[in-house]
Amino acid sequence: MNERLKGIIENIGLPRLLIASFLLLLFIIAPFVGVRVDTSINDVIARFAMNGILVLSLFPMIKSGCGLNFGLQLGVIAGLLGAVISLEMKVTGFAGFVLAIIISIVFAIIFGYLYGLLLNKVKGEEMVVATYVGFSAVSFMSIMWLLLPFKNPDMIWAYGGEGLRTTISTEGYWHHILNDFLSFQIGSHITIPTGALLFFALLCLIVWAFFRTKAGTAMEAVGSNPDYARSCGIDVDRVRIQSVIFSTIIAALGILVYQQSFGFIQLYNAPLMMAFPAIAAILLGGASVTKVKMWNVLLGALLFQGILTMTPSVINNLIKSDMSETIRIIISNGMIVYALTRRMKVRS
Amino acid sequence: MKNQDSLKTVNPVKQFFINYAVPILFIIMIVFAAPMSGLSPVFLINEVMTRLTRNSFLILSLLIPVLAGMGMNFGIVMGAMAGQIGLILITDWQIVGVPGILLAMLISTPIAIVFGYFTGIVLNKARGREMVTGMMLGYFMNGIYQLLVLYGMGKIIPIRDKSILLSRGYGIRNAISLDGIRQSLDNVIKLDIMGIQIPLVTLAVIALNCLFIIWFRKTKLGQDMRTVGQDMEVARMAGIDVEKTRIISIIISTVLAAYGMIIYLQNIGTINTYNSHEQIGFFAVAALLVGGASVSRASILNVFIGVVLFHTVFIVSPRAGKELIGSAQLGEYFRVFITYGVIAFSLALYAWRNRIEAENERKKAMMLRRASLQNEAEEGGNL
Amino acid sequence: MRKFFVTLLLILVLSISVVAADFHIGIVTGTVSQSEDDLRGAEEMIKRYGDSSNGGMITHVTYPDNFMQEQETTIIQITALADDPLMKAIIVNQAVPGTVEAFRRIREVRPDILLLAGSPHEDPEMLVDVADLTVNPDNVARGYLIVRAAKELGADTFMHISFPRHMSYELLSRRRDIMKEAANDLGMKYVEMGSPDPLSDIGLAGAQQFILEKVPAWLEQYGKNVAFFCTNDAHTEPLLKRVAELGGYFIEADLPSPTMGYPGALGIDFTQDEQGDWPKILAKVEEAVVDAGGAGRMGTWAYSFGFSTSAALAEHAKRVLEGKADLWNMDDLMAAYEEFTPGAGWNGSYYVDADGIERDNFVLIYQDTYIFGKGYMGMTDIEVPAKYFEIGQ
Amino acid sequence: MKKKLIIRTSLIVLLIILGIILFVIGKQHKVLLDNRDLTIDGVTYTAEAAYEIWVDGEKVGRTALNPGRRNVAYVVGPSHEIELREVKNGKPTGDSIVKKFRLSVKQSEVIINIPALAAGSDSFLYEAD
Repeated sequence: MNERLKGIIENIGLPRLLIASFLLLLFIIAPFVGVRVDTSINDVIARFAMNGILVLSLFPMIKSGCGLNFGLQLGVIAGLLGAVISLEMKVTGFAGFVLAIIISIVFAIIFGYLYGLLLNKVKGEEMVVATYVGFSAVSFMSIMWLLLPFKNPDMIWAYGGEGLRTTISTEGYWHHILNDFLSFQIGSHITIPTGALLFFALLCLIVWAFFRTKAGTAMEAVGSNPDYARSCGIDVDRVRIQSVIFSTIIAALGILVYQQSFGFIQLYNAPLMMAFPAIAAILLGGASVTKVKMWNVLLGALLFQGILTMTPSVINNLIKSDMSETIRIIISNGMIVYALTRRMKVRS
Repeated sequence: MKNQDSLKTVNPVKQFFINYAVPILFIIMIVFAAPMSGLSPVFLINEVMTRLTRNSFLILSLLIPVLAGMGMNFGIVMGAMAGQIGLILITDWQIVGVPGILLAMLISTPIAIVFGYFTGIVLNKARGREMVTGMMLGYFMNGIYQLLVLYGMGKIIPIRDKSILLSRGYGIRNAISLDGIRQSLDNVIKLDIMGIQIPLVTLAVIALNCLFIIWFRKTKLGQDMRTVGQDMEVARMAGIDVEKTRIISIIISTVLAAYGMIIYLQNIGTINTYNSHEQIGFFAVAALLVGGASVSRASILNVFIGVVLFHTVFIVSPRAGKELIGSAQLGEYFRVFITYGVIAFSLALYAWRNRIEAENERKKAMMLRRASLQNEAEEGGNL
Repeated sequence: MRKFFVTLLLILVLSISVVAADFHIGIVTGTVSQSEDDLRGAEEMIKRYGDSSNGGMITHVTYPDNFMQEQETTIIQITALADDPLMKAIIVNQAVPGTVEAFRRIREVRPDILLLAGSPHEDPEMLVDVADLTVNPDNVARGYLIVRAAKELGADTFMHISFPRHMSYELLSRRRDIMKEAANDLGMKYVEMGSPDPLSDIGLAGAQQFILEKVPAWLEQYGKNVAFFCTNDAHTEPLLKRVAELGGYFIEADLPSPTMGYPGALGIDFTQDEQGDWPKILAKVEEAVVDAGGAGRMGTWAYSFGFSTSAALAEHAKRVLEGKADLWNMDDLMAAYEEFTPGAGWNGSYYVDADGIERDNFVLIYQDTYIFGKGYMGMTDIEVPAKYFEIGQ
Repeated sequence: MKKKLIIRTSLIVLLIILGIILFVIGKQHKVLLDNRDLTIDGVTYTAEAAYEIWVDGEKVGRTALNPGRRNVAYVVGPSHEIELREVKNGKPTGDSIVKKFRLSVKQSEVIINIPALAAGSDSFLYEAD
């Protein structure tokens, strides 16, 4: 009995059990401190749909042994370019969103290819290099947002008349285009963003299916044992670049889904930190730097967004102080550190 | 003979450019940007001197973990926190001048040792990913620091000085003026040569740190660290306690970082209580890399070249960018882009260089083997 | 139209360069992504008096976006201005951390330069010792007046939204205490809400999202008559969006301006001739707010505080240097403000420090609150009870 | 092993002592100089004259301290010296009075009463509040 319990715990992982029970506890406390449970559930679902794809975007690169994608911002920038260009063309509604997706994918392929070339040169140091690549890309694009000749008055600065705003509303273009698709209400406060969830599910399915194909298994082989892969005649560098492009495309789609739900396109420094929550989520879900399963993505996104939604409101109402934010920082970064140290323990 | 020649095919000129690509790039940038910025030479030299005395100590604290093969220690952020706690306390007690600085260092030492020990343990568990883990650990500890300083001080740790305590009764204000110790180390003896201010004592302290590092490398412990850095398995077989050695290297680094932060802040004159330390790691690492160091090899010379080049670009690029593109804020974005871009570039270059070297090694080894086989064959033929 | 302006500007610049300015004024602001209005104020001054690199009077530089971590850069950007021998006045708006130290350094080498600061982030006590003149929104008076305005408009609950880093700012922390006290005195329920810090690991996006999804829940919990106040600019935009849609009150932002949050939140775009014209911008924003159903519930200051402070401090410094105004004369200062804000009511007082001394080089000012669809509230004529000035002292 | 322990302990003790020394010699005190009336132990000292004042050799204020006024000096460390000189019609007259005083670490803010000091009383120094 004890052995079996141990087995279950090992399978799910102690940290996930702890976090899940912590989250559960927050939900139990919530009604007593005046936080509505149904709106909280609604928020968690909405955030899950919004952020899930960004978390998923880490998947291919982990599989191919490129590590955690600290350069996620490149994909985000591709998505942002797609979004602002589609807005500039003033295509509204579903067509606008599709246009944004197409443009984003084109940019993501270009960025991903170059990024992949670079990462191939720095095998073993991918994560640190990627962090800096991400940061420098964001500041480079800050210059570009000001200089690129965008004209649509919805997007440019209110006063100066030149350069893009820090936040651009998607209202009137493709705001909630996915969220409202087939959406339905449960009770008075829970709205299920069916379209966004379906889109997320579709992407998960594509990724899952891809890793069942020959190309997918090759990618996995490159990640788990590059030497063996090479001896099997797989072009390791090429496969790695493919995985980076794949990741970058998903990240670009992820930010588009995020924006249609959020209602704003955020430029300049907004993408700077976007890699961290996604990485925290996937690690929280039980992935490691080299190993990942689909359920890690789903569970991680759910738990992380749950913590993010619940801690500020519940703890805030509980202790009536702004300290909740500090506690959140400790918990989420503590989880990342824990996850980074974990695998070595298993091996030794 | 022919074989011997082919062994030397690594072109020394090319090798030099590969090794020093980043410093060379920076020198070129400065040559173009400095005149464009419109700053007077005296101002520029003075400012570079300030940066040199302000930042060198902090960057020197990165050297020892590199020796132990742990890469760039982003965990110096925690040393910086320890230094700040020391400074907050002496400000509250109103201890001023050089004694104040020394007392702050004294207080920060045990805190830094504890932080360093903790960092060392965590990094031992995250072997092979020390840099990313160190970075994340910094974010994590930032939360703990906030908890301690914003909620603990005034409640648990008594703070009497009303000018640093928030009026709500607990928590330290977001900015603290270090009037009492401001530049007191720099001003003990200050030379003025043609308008250029040279703070001798601070420089002496930095020199002392350099001597310490040179001496330390020669000790038994320093040698052990080098062995651990080169090959952990070999070190273990030689009877070295690898884990302990690595922890010690991080502790030394953290303590030095605490002192470095105190020197840095006494020159700046104010503390941003919750943010001063956050980017210290990023900038220190950047400067060291710009100086031509790599993740596995960093010397004292790299530190000084790095500080001068990196900070000169920092000083001139916003203004040069402004002149170049014609807008003040574009100059600012340009500067940030340069900072991060250069780090990415130099890290990439380093990793790439390593691979080329490994490749060369492999070729060399193969050639040697082939040569020896040939020799054997020839000798065999002779017999 | 645009060409016309460019030619005009060119003529202006050329005519100035003939009689090159005999002194320079340096203006330091944030970038467009951090604080647009401050920067536009500086650009307005360049338009008026020319860029010093072309023989004009104004030198404009910016401090870094992540100014909290990069004090070094802020200091050098400010002190480098003093390297210009013609420099006679430096204006820093907003005076982010590092300003005090930069001022100290300039004082050491160039005691002749006038040092002016707007919206300081560092402690008032630190600035009064080094700056010649500091101007800040009167957070003490506003702490009472914002709550009072909310009450007058019909709100019964007041919610203060902030996070730890901001609450470590003395003046923000004190304003919170005043708001709490004022709400209790006026018979309103006071709610304190924590929110994610936009500069933390989840970033701007995460922080804004929190507001976006929580406002409906808060309105549900506390009823439609909640007045919201948030200390952070980034939180303002999503907050405005939700308040316009769903109800609640928003009296004014931390640093109020018609362009603060509204254009982004309501998707307002401005035509060429509206850009740079505050009354027209106000009218346009008003139209959008009324259309969105926010009439009588949402407000601002008619003229941007950041814009007018950048411009007015530079103008004031110029007049002082030319001998046309007295540095510490409140009327002269207000005259400079009115130059850029015709028709708006201002009121102000001096900062009183912890020892109870009135500091005449630290001015606290506020503009009349403008509620869309309703007009000016006349807040500048209301006497703030003395007790509020004593809170937190 | 035992030797190592002794060395370590004495090193720590040494560092703590060093800390205490630094604390004492680096402690800054706020010294308020009152040229005001004061009554101690039934004796009243009235402020009549203006004085030029030096604390540790540094002059306090640009002008002489007039009766009824207060000025402030910041000093560092335990032992200090104060020097007074009466000023009449803008010119220093009479001998200067020199007095040494010590401040303990606990006294962060003290008041020195000038009339009492000039009259030769030993109770011229007292803690503020």
